Formats: sequence, C-alpha cells, structure tokens
Amino acid sequence: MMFLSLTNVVLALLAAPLLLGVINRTKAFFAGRRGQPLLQAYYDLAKLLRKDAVYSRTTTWVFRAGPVVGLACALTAAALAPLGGARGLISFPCDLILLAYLFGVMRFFTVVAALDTGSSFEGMGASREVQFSALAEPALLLGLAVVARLTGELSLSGMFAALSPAAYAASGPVLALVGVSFLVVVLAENSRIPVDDPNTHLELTMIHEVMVLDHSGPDFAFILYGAALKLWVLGSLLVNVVLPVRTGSAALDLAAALAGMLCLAVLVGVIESCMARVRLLRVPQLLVGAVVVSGLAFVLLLR
Amino acid sequence: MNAAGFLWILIALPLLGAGACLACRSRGGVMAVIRAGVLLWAAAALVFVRGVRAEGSLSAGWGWLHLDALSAYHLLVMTAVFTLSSLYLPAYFRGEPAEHRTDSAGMRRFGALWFGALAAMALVLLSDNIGILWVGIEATTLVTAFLICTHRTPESMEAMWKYLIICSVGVAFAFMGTLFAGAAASGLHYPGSQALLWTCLNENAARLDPVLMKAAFLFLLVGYGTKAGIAPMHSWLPDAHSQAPAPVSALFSGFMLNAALYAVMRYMPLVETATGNTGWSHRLLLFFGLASLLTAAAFIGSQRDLKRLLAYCSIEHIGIIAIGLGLGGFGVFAALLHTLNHSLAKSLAFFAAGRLGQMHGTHDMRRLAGSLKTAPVWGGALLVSLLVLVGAAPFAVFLSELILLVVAAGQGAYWTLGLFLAGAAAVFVGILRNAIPLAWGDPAGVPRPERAGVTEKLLVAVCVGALLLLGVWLPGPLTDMLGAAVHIVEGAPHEL
Amino acid sequence: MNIVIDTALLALIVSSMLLLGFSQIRSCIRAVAVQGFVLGALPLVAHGSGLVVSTLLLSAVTVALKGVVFPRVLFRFLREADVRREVEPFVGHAASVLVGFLSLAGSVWMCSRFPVFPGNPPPLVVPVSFFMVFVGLFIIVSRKKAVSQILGYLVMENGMYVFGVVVLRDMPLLVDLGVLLDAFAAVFVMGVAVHHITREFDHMDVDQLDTLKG
Amino acid sequence: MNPMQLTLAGLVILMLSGGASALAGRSAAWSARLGVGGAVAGCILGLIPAVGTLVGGLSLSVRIPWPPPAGRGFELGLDPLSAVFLVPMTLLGALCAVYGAAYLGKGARRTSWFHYNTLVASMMAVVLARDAVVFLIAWETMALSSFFLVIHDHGKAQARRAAWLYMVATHLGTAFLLAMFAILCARGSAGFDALARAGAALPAPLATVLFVFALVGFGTKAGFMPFHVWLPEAHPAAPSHVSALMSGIMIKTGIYGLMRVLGFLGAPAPWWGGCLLAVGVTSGVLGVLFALAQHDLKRLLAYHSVENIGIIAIGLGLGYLGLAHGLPAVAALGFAGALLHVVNHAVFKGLLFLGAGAVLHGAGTGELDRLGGLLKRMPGTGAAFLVGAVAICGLPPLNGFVSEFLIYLSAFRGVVSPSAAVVVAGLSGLAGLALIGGLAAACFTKAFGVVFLGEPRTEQAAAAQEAGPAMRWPMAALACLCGAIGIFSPAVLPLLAPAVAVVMKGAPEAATAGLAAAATPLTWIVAAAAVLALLVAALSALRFRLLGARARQAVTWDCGYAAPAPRMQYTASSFAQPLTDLFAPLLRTRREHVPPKGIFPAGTTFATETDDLFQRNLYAPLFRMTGAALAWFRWAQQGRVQLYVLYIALTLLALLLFCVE
Repeated sequence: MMFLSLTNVVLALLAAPLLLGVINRTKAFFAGRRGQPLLQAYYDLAKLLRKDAVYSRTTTWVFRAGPVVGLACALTAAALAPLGGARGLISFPCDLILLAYLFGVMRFFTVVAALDTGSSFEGMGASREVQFSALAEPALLLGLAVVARLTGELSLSGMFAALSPAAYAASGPVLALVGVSFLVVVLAENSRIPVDDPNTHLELTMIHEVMVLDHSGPDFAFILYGAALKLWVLGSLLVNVVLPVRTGSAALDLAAALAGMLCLAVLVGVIESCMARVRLLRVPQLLVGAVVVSGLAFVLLLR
Repeated sequence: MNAAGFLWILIALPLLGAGACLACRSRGGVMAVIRAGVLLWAAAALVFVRGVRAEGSLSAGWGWLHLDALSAYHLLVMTAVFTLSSLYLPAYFRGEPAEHRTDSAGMRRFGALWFGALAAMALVLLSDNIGILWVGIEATTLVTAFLICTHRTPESMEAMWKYLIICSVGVAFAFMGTLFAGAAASGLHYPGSQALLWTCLNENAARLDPVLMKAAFLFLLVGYGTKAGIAPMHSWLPDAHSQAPAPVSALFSGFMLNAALYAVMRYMPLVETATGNTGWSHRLLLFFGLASLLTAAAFIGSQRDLKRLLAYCSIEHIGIIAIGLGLGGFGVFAALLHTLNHSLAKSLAFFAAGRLGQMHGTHDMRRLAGSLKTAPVWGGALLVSLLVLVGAAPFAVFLSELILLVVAAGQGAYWTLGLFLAGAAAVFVGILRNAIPLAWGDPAGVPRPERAGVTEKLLVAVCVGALLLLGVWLPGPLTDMLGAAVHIVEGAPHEL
Repeated sequence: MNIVIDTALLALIVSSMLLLGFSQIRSCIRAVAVQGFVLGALPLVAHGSGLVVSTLLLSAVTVALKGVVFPRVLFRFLREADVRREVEPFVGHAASVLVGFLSLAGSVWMCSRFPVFPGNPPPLVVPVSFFMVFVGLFIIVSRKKAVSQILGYLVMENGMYVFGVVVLRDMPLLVDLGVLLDAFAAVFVMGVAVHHITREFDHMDVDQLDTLKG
Repeated sequence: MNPMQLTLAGLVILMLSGGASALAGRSAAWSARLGVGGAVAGCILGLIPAVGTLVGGLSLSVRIPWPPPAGRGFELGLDPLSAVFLVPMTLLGALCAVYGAAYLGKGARRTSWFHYNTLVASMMAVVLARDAVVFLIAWETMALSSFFLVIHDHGKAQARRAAWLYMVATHLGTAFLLAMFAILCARGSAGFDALARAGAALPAPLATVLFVFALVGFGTKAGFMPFHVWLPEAHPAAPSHVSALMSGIMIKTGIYGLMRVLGFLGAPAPWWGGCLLAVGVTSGVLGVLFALAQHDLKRLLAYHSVENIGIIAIGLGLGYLGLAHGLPAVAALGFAGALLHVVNHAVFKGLLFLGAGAVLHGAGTGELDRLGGLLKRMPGTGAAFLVGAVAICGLPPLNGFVSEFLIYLSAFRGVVSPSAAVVVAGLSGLAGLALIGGLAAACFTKAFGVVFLGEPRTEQAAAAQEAGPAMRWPMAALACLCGAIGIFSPAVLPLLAPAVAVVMKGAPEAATAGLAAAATPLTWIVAAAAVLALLVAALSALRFRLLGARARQAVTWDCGYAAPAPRMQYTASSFAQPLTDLFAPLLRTRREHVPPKGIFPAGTTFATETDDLFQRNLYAPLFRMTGAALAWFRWAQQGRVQLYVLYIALTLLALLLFCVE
C-alpha cells in the first residue's frame, strides 16, 4: 500500500509536465499543426533552470519567496492526492481541507509576489486571480462534501477508495454533477480556457501568466512546474470521481487512472481548441454555476 | 439625654438663622451665617437620626412632631443636599457675573428664604399632623417661589409665576385630599387635637372609610404629585429649574420633589390598609411613574438648555422612584435608595451646570461645549454626574435601577420592565448626545477662567466618591434604616 | 338650622356664577369678598350648638382675611398695575356661566357617588364645595389676567374651606388657622409676584408669558 | 498563595496602578511607568493561575463577604472556560501596554493608563465573575472605560462620533442583558449557580425569549451582524494598542457571556444552534465583503473582526446543534474550534492592529492608497504583519488554520451525520467558511500588498520610519505565538477539553472523546507542515546553488511604457474592484466620478465610499423617525400656564371618574 502511494507521488512528480505537452499537441492537432514535442515542458524547465534571473529593483524577499513557497505547496499537495484507489502518501480525516488550503497558500504567495513588483499589470492579474479562486473554493469543497456524504468517509483516500462503478449505479447523476463542477474548478484554478488563455500575450487579458511576468530563470521554472503539479493534483480529483475503475488489481486501477489523466489533458485541449475565452465579467457566473451544480448534487443526494 | 423633646430645634434653628440673615450687613456675613447655621442644623439632624436608629422613632410636642425611620431617612437625604448646597453657595455667588451680581439686600433676602425653605421642609418631615404636613408643603412653595427669581429677569419672573400658580393649585388639591382623609377618619371620634395625627390614622387605618380614602388619595396624588413633578403635572418643573440659580435648582431636584413624594408615601399605607391591601395605590403610582419616565424620555432629546435637560432628567428619576413605590415590597427599598443616589448626583450636576453657566454666561449646551478643556473640575463633575444619572456602572444609580428591574421581573411585571428599559434607553441617548460635545466638543468662544478653589474640588470629590462607594457597597446601618422605612411605607411587615 | 346653611350655600353658588359673568375685574373682586363674608358666617351656623371661643375666633379671622384683607390687597395691586380693567376671557361670559351650570350639575352627580359623610352634613355642602373648586379652576384656565388667576385660586380655596368647616367640624383650630395663614400668604405672594411682573413686562397678561416652552 | 489570590492580587494591582498613574498625571513619564508597570504585573499575575487552570483543568472560586447590595457577595471564580478567555486577555493586555507606552509617547493623557488598566481589570472581572451583579457592574465598567479610550483622541470629531455610536450601541445591548439577568435573578439569588438552577426550570417560551435577549445583548458587544455597526467606527478611532485590545479580546467577552449564559438556560433548543450558525455565516461573509471595500487599514481590520466573530459563531452554532441532536463529536469539535479561534483571533488580530499602529506611527496615515513599499522601510513590522495576514486567512501551518480546521472537521462530521438538519447546517457552515477563506485571502493580499509592497505612493510613505523596539517586540512575540499555536496544535488541543466540557455541561471524558477525533489529523497536519518547511528550505537552497549571486537588477517590466510612476500602481480600490462589483447590490458603494473628457482631459477624479449597510439603511432612518416622532410631543408644552393647569384638572377629573367606584 505504502509502495503504491509512493509510486503515486513519484508518478505525479514525473508526469505532471507531460499533461501540458498533451494539451498542446491536442490543440495543435485541432489547429492542423504538428505542434511542439510532447516533452516540450520538460525542455523548458531544464532550460529555465540553467538561465540567470533578473529581479526588479522594486522587489523584496517576498518576490523571491513566492515561487519557492508555491512549488513547495504544490509538492506537498501532490503527497496528499490519491489516484486510482491507492491512498495518498499523507491521508487523514478532512485532509481535503489541507489540500484546498495548501493551494490557498500557493495562491497567496504568488499574488503577493506579483504585487511586490508594483506593476499595474501584475496587480490586475492578481486581483482577478483572487476573485476567481474565492469563488472556485466553495465549489471544490461542496463537491468534496457531496462525495464525503455519499461515501461516509472524510479523507480523500478513503472517499475515493470507497467510490466504485457500483456507486455510479446507485447515484450516477450526483457524481456526474460533481464531475462537471470539478471540471470547471480544474479549468479555472489552472487558468485554462474558458477562464484564461495560457498562450495569449496581451497583458491586459491574462490572469495567471501576467502575475508571473517578472519572474525569470529558476523562479519561473518553479512556477511552471508548480502549475503543472497543480493541474495534475486537481485533475486527479476529477479523474477519481469520474472513473472509479476497481478491477481489484492495483496496477490496472492505476493504469486506468493514468489513462484518465491523459484523457483529461486531451479534453482540456479539445475545450481550448473549440471554445473561446469567455469575457472576464462572465467568469464569476461560470464559477457560481459550478457552486450551484455542486449544491444541486447535494440536494439530489439528500432527497 | 432624651433627644426627642428637642425635635422642634430642627424648625426653630432655621427660623433663627433667617432672622440672623436679615440682620446681617454684608454678603460675606450672610454667607457665614448660612454656612454656620446649616452645619449646626445638620449636626442636630444627624443626632436625631441616630436617635431614631437607637429607639425606632421619636415624637414630641404632644405627638405633633414625629420622627420615624421613613422621615429620618428623608431627613438624612435632606441634610446631605442642604449641606452640600450651602457649602456650594459661596463659590456660586463669588462667581456671579458682574451684570447680575446680587446686592447685599438681595443676599439678605436670599439667606432668609434659604433658611425658610429649610424650616418648611423640616416641618414637612417632622409633623405628624397631616394638616400641618400640608401647611409645610404649601410653605415650601411660597418660600421657594422668590428663590427662583433671585436674579430678576423676565424669564425667571415667568418661571416663578408658573411655579406659583401651578403648584398652588396642585397643593390646593392636596388640601382637599387632606380634608377627605380627615372626613374618612372622623368616624374614629378622636379628640380634636389628635384627629389628624398620622400615627393615630395609621393605627386604625383598617377602620377608615375606603371610598373616602380613595378619593382622598386621588386628590393627594394629583396635588403632591404636582409638587413632585410627576407627569402630566410636571409642566412647571423645567421652567423653574432652568431659571432658578443653580443652588436652588439643586435644592428643588435634590430634595423638594422628594419631600412632596414623601407626603404621598405617608398616605400609601393608610389607603392600602383601608381598602384591604388590594394594591390599588401601588397601581396608580406605577402608572404615573411610567408616565413620567416616558414623558421625560420624549422631551429630553430636544433640549438645548443644560438645566432644562437636567430638569427633565429629574422628572425621569422621580418617575423611577414612583415606579419603585408602585412595585411595592423590595421595590420600595430600591425607590428609597434611588432617592438618595439621585439627590446626590443631581445636586452635583446642578452645581456644575451653575458654575459652567456663569463662566459662559449661558446654559445653552452648544455654547458650553468642550467644558473638560475650559473647566477641568466642573466639566469633569458634569460629565461624571451625567454618566451617573444615565445609570452607568459602577455608580450608585445603576445599582438601584438594577434592583428595581429584578423586583419588576420577580413580580412578572414584564410590561413595566420593557417600558422602563425603553424609556431609560431613550433618556440615555438624549443625554449622551449632549454630554459628549459638552465634555469634549470644540469650545465656542473663550469663557471666564474657572478658578476652582479647594472647597469646590472637595465638594466634587465627596459627591463622586459617595456615588462610587454607594455603587459597590451599602453600609449596614443604611440598609437597616431603609428596611424599617420600607416597613412603614408597606404598612404590613415585609420580608427583605 | 339646615335652612340657614342652605341659604349660605346658595349665596356662594350665586356669587360664583356672578363671578363667571362679570366682565369687570373690580366686580369680580367684590364677589369674592362677599363669598368671604358668607364663609365667615359659616362656622357659626355649622357649629351651631353653643358658640365656642375657637369657633368665634375662626369666623372672625375668616371674615377679616377673606372678606376684608384679600380684596384690599387685590385692589391695591390692581391700582398699581393700572391696566385695562376688563377680564379678557378666552371663553365668553355667557359660555362661562353655562360652564358654571354644567359644573354644578357635574359636581352634584359626582358627589352622589360618595358615601354619606360622617356626622351627616346638609346634602348640598359637598357638591357646592366641589362646584366652587371647579369654578375656580375654570377661572384660572379661561382668563388672561394674572389677577383673575388669583381670584380663581381664592374661589378654589373657598370651596375647600366650605368642605372643611362643615364636614370636619372638629378639625383642630391650629390647623384651620395654619390653613388660613397659608391662603393669606399665598395671595400675598401672588400679589407681590404680579407686582414684579407688571414692573418687568408692564402688563399682567399671563397669556403673553410663554417664552419658556418645550 | 492559592491561584485565586494571585488573580485578585492582579486585579488590585491593575486598579491601584491605574489610579496612581492618573494621580501622577502631572509628570507624564511617571504616569506611563506606573500604568504600564502595573498593567504588565497585574496581567502576569492573572496569567499564571489561568494557565494553571488550563493545564490542571481544575476550577476554583472565592467569595468575599463584602456585599454589593442585592448580590450575594463579591464572588469570583476561575474555571477552564474563564481561563481560555483569561489567557489571551492577560497576554494581550501586557503586550499592548508595553507597545502603547511607546505608541502614545508624548500623546499620552493623564488618564490614558487609568482607563487602560481599568479596562483590563474589568475584562478580567467579567470572565471571573460568578454573580450577576458583579458581572453586570464589571460589564458596564468595561464599556465605560473602553468608551473613554475610544474618545482618547477627542480632538477629532470622527472619534467623538465613534464614541457616541459605541456607547449607544453597547448601552442598548446592555439593556437586553439587564432584562435577561433580572428575569433570571428574580427566580432565586444572583449567584451563577442559582441562575443555572433557575434557568433549568424555565418554561420553554421564556427560555427562548432569554436566548434572544442574550443573543442581542452579547451579540452587540461581540459584533454579530447586524449589531456590529459601532465596531468599524470605534476600533479605528481608538489608539492602536487599544484597538488591538478591544478587537482582540474585548469583543470576545460577548462570546464568553453567550457561552456562559446559554449554559444556564437548560438544554439548548435545536434552532438556537441554527440561529447562531446563520448569524455566523452572515457576519462572516458580509464582514469580509465590507472589509474588502474599505480603504482605511484600521477600518478594514475592524470589519475583519466582524468576519472572525462570524467564524466563531459558526463554530458555536455547530456546537449547540451537536448538543441538541446528541452528536457529541460535532459539538465538541465545534466548541473547541470556536474557543481556539477566540484565542487565535486575539493573537493575530492583536498583531495586525499593532502593525497597523506602527504604520500609522511611521507613515502618518492609514489610508491604503497613500502607502506602499513600506516593507523596505519597516522590515520588522512588515514581516510581522505578513505573518498576521497569513494567519488570519487561515492558511497552514499557522494558528488560524488550526481553529478553522477544527470547525471544518465539525462541519464535515455534521455532513456525514444522520440528522438532516445537522447535515444542512454543516454544509452551509463549510460553504460559508470556504467563501470567507477565499475572500479573506483576497482582502489581506490587498492589504499587505498595497501597504508594504511595490513603490511608495506618496512622500509620506517614502519617508516612513520603522517603529522602535518597544513597539516591535510585542509584535514579534505575537507573530511567534501565531506560529507556535500552529505547530504545537496537537499539544494545545487537550488543553481545550476541560473548557469544552464546561460548555457541554458533561463529563470531561465526553469532550475528550469528541476531541480525540481531531488528534490524528492535527498530528498529520503538523507533519505536512514539517514537509512543507523542508521543501521550502530545500528549494531555496537549490535556487541559491543555481543562481548564486548571479541575479541582475532591472526595472519592473513596464510593457515598454516610457515613464512608469508609482501612482500608476494598482491601488487597493482597483484591486478589490472586481469583487466589490460582483457584490455591489450588498455593498452599495457610492462613487463620485468626474470622467476624463476630450482629447487632452483636464482634472478627473474618482472616489468611492462604502458606508455600513445596516447603519445607513436600518439604524439611521430608525433614529431619525424616532426623533421626529418624539419632537411631535412638544406641542403639548407651549408655555401657556392656563393649559398646564388644565392638564392637572383633567387628570384629576379622569381619576375621580375612573378610580372611585
């Protein structure tokens, strides 16, 4: 069991950047291009780690602390997240709170690091980031609460281990709704379309990217890697809910889960290719929608 | 020695003092006479109060003079108020602005009237004959009328006239009530000299004619209530208090109102026993008490004149005392305790108002703003006394009001409870809204300097100290005396 | 004996009515003086059985004060404050008289609610005293001149005096005298007050004393 | 010397030193020395027995036969519940005194320390009182002394207005308490044990009424919405060390009173918990929203007190729901979370207000949009403030997270519990907490970022001075406490068990059993925190190896714009604008806007003001209407003496007609 959890974590650490590659390839496919190599993210990281860094004269130690703390949080979160029926490395009742709040810490420090530069663009991005996450958090927790109520378990590992196709037979619609709201959360939290466009380059329209405009070199590598891990962890929650494959053999379950992650990446790519970014003023409605969906799921569960 | 025989001293001494004042040459002389006389009188009064504590009650003059726990307690309050006011007088008259500075003739008249008031109120407390009781109350009206217009201004004239007419009419009703009481008693066939003695009436109150007693009590309540400033008979009070010189206002609020209320208290056991302890009179007092409280609450918010504000505050507190009497039982205890607390606090407030008014030449609160800066001693005194009067802990008034609430709750009188709290809250808001600018606002204009002497500082310190002490501690003797007084008002013995 | 008392009471009623009707302050004062004399006679007839010294003294003092001194005092102040001599009522004279009748009826009705008074006095006494009290009040309320107010107060006092003398025969003399003294002092003080007021405002129109309000 | 005597000694020392400092007011130095010395000594004397009680779990009481009339005696007691409040009270009292001495400096008045020490002493008396009369006297004294402290800077009209609002609010609240205690005392004596007996025997409707009274009365002091209106006015007006004390612990006496009194009222009705929960969620969400809309640092912090009181109320609500539905685990966790949050909020809110004071003291303004870049100039203050900000956002591994986690745990337990009411309650509770958490993060990234980061927006801010050591050390101590409570949470939790047992009126075992559910998670959280710390260390080491000193300095990326200026930075208002727009219907922000016109626009202005929802739409109109209604009575007294006599006559007639039969 312990071994499985470890492999889980290692897998996350290794495979997280791959998701970005998959997403890009999917988008390239839809755009009819060959696109970057799958492992582009890894190359970028390697290059960035080797580069120097430039710091604004305005900044203080807070600016430097941002990426470090962010990545540390992402890594810790990775240790919390279970996948494919295997328990997370760290697992206890209500660890989901810790998970959510670790991302909270990550966000907090990214945001203050952005504000440390005194650049109005980064301030803009920071302000949007806090707004959207403030709305995404209830959606995530409500969804998890639904799962908890459904399985009677309080720890992530416990509740996801208790999920199974049988659970779908019992209360499929509930889980489906939760899945939907999680998908929105994943997209919003990782600043993907329709909430944010990762490869736009107009400062005025960016959210997450604009916050890290001034980071360079290893710092930026940390941020990139942290983002990838965040995508992986949150995605794994979604995958856990959407396809709880329980063949009995842990290896098979894990493989299925990995497949699920890749599918998720593809799905994100597809969404990014065939949807436009919604107007910033519409984003809150989207997130509130996610909250409502989770609530709806709970009502279905209670009745 | 048997102190009782000399009760008449308490009335004679002030009369002598009045004479002495008239004989005096200078302002200073009058002041000296007042200070000496009142202190002497206070000493004598305290001796008799101790006598009452020892023997239960004193009586003299073929039973026409009588001092029991109830009157002794009021005598105590009266002593406190008169002593404090008399000690305050010199400071006040020294601080008079030149434009209306009392000349020596005016001073002589003031001294004489001051002693006259002392004598009249002493008569009220001492006389056992309800007829003489009435005479005493009427006398206070007539004597104090001219104290109001010590400084002769059109307003003070007007106030004096209203005071005179309204109180005379009211007290006339009280006379009618006294006559009715006599009529109710005339079935007892006492020899003429005792027919109207309260003690005799009290002994066989059960044989008094109930209907006549009720009618009597109605007349008395309206009559003495007018003098006590119970709404809706209160209308003279704001005018008189606002126009009278500060020491006189202190006297009015500090004791004259209580004296009238004391007269009502005297009749409560009679009518209750006569009508078979149905709580009829209590209900009336409760009603009028609430009426006064709410009237004060309604008017106090819109006052601009500091002394008028204090006058309405007096109406409120008289109402609170009446509520206590109306609740009966332990409520009477609270009411009597409240009498003392209110008298001390209100005297202090009027002292402060008087001196501040002299410094600014007006009592308009907008002009008095920032008094803590301009006059630390009296500004502070005013702030503290206002806080006490709105019932802020840890001061004495808070305590008596709290007891009152507990009693009300104990009787399930939740409406009383609610109305009391509502009214008190309204008064609180009304007063505090003015108190904050008064204390801390930006001073308007430059007043004359304060120059508070040692006496004044001591006066303030003593009042504040007493109020603070009474707020956290009741001395045993006081409690006992209050208990005995409650027995008297309640007629039947009542466990505390 | 009751006949005499009833006549006296009738005299009081009539004088009060006239008081309501008169438009000249002087005549009002005279009416009150008349009442004073009647009241002075009252103790004699009321305590008919054997003329006691105290009774004589009482009636004498009464006549002296209510019949002689008060009117003189009032006339004097009226002279000093030489102002128009009309009463100037809020309520017209005819209406006032009507009110008088109503109050008489009312007081009769009200007194019917009381039990028989001890030592059963003639039936008309209590209603008349109530009536006079009401009339006095009405005069105070409905007249503008300060002097009228004093008159009203006097009438009230008289009414109560009737009650006292007839119903409380054995009221100690000292109390009676004290009461009379107080009444005198009251009138005197009010007179002095009017004097001062006329000096301050050079009018004695109470209606204009309304600067203090609220 | 037994603990109670220590506490009493502390109280006496506080009072005496306060008086002495007032008398020594002629020499400001001595006044400060006496006051501060006495405050510190008294607080330490009070702290010792409190800690002893928490560790030992025993409860003591002492009755001094000196009677406040109508009371049974001057009766004090110290039980775990009191101790939980007493510990932060004394700690904060001492630290704020030390800070205040330096903060006031020349601005001290001769009575400053008298009122301060009286405030501390009366607060201690409030939590120690075991007799209704003593409690009420202490309660009113507390109100009065804090009133004097709020109006300390009475030169400002705004301070006077704040003090007036505060006094009125607190007095109206006290009116409800008076009614409640009167009704309870009337059923026996004034001692708390007697009140408990009386309360247990109350008929249900009366108990309900008393619950409402307690909620309103204590809620006004605690700052529950909608009774909070005084709070955002009074706390900014007071000197910062006083704001820290008031916001940190004084408003908690309301929570204490509520818990104490609800303990008297017999078994809690199910809807009480629900009511508290609703109040909590409302206060929490609205509080943080209004905080977002503020641009004065201390006002912002004051609104956050409302928010945190809301979080505490959520915990209490869950607790009482748990009690009512027989779910000891939910109850214990809820209460424990609430109590711990009381302590935590005292620590970090005290820290934040002290930080704000340092900013005020150093830069001369608390106006967010006039500050900036202070971290370079005030490194110590900035670091401490950052710790406080992270803590108040409830982020791990600091103390705020622990208490919120306990409440979350209780909520989730409720969610998986059988009874539907508790499920819904738990769900709304955790949804509310989540929303509050997100918004709080937004608010404090704004506060910290705009004040301490970026470039100074004004010369004032550029010339800011770091606070002196006497002001920095208290902040440092509090910051360390934030960390310590977070790290040692598994050790802190058992200390709460006795207090929770008092609230649950059950055996300590029940409470301990309930809290056991939280033991494992807290241990794991500490482990995770350790991992986090290690990772941070490792990563920074890694970056240092990669970069060494090879970091170049440059200007901030300005998108190619030629002349960037500090004024172009994102301001607090603009940072919060998306959220405030989103909740505009609630906030009703007023805007004065002169838009730019033409090609070369002249002066253009934009200003927003968000005044309190309830103050503007509920209380102000209410007071206006009452005033108008009362003024209407004045026609009755127009100065006509005839009319006055008529009133008397009519009264008499009416009485004669109706009262004689």
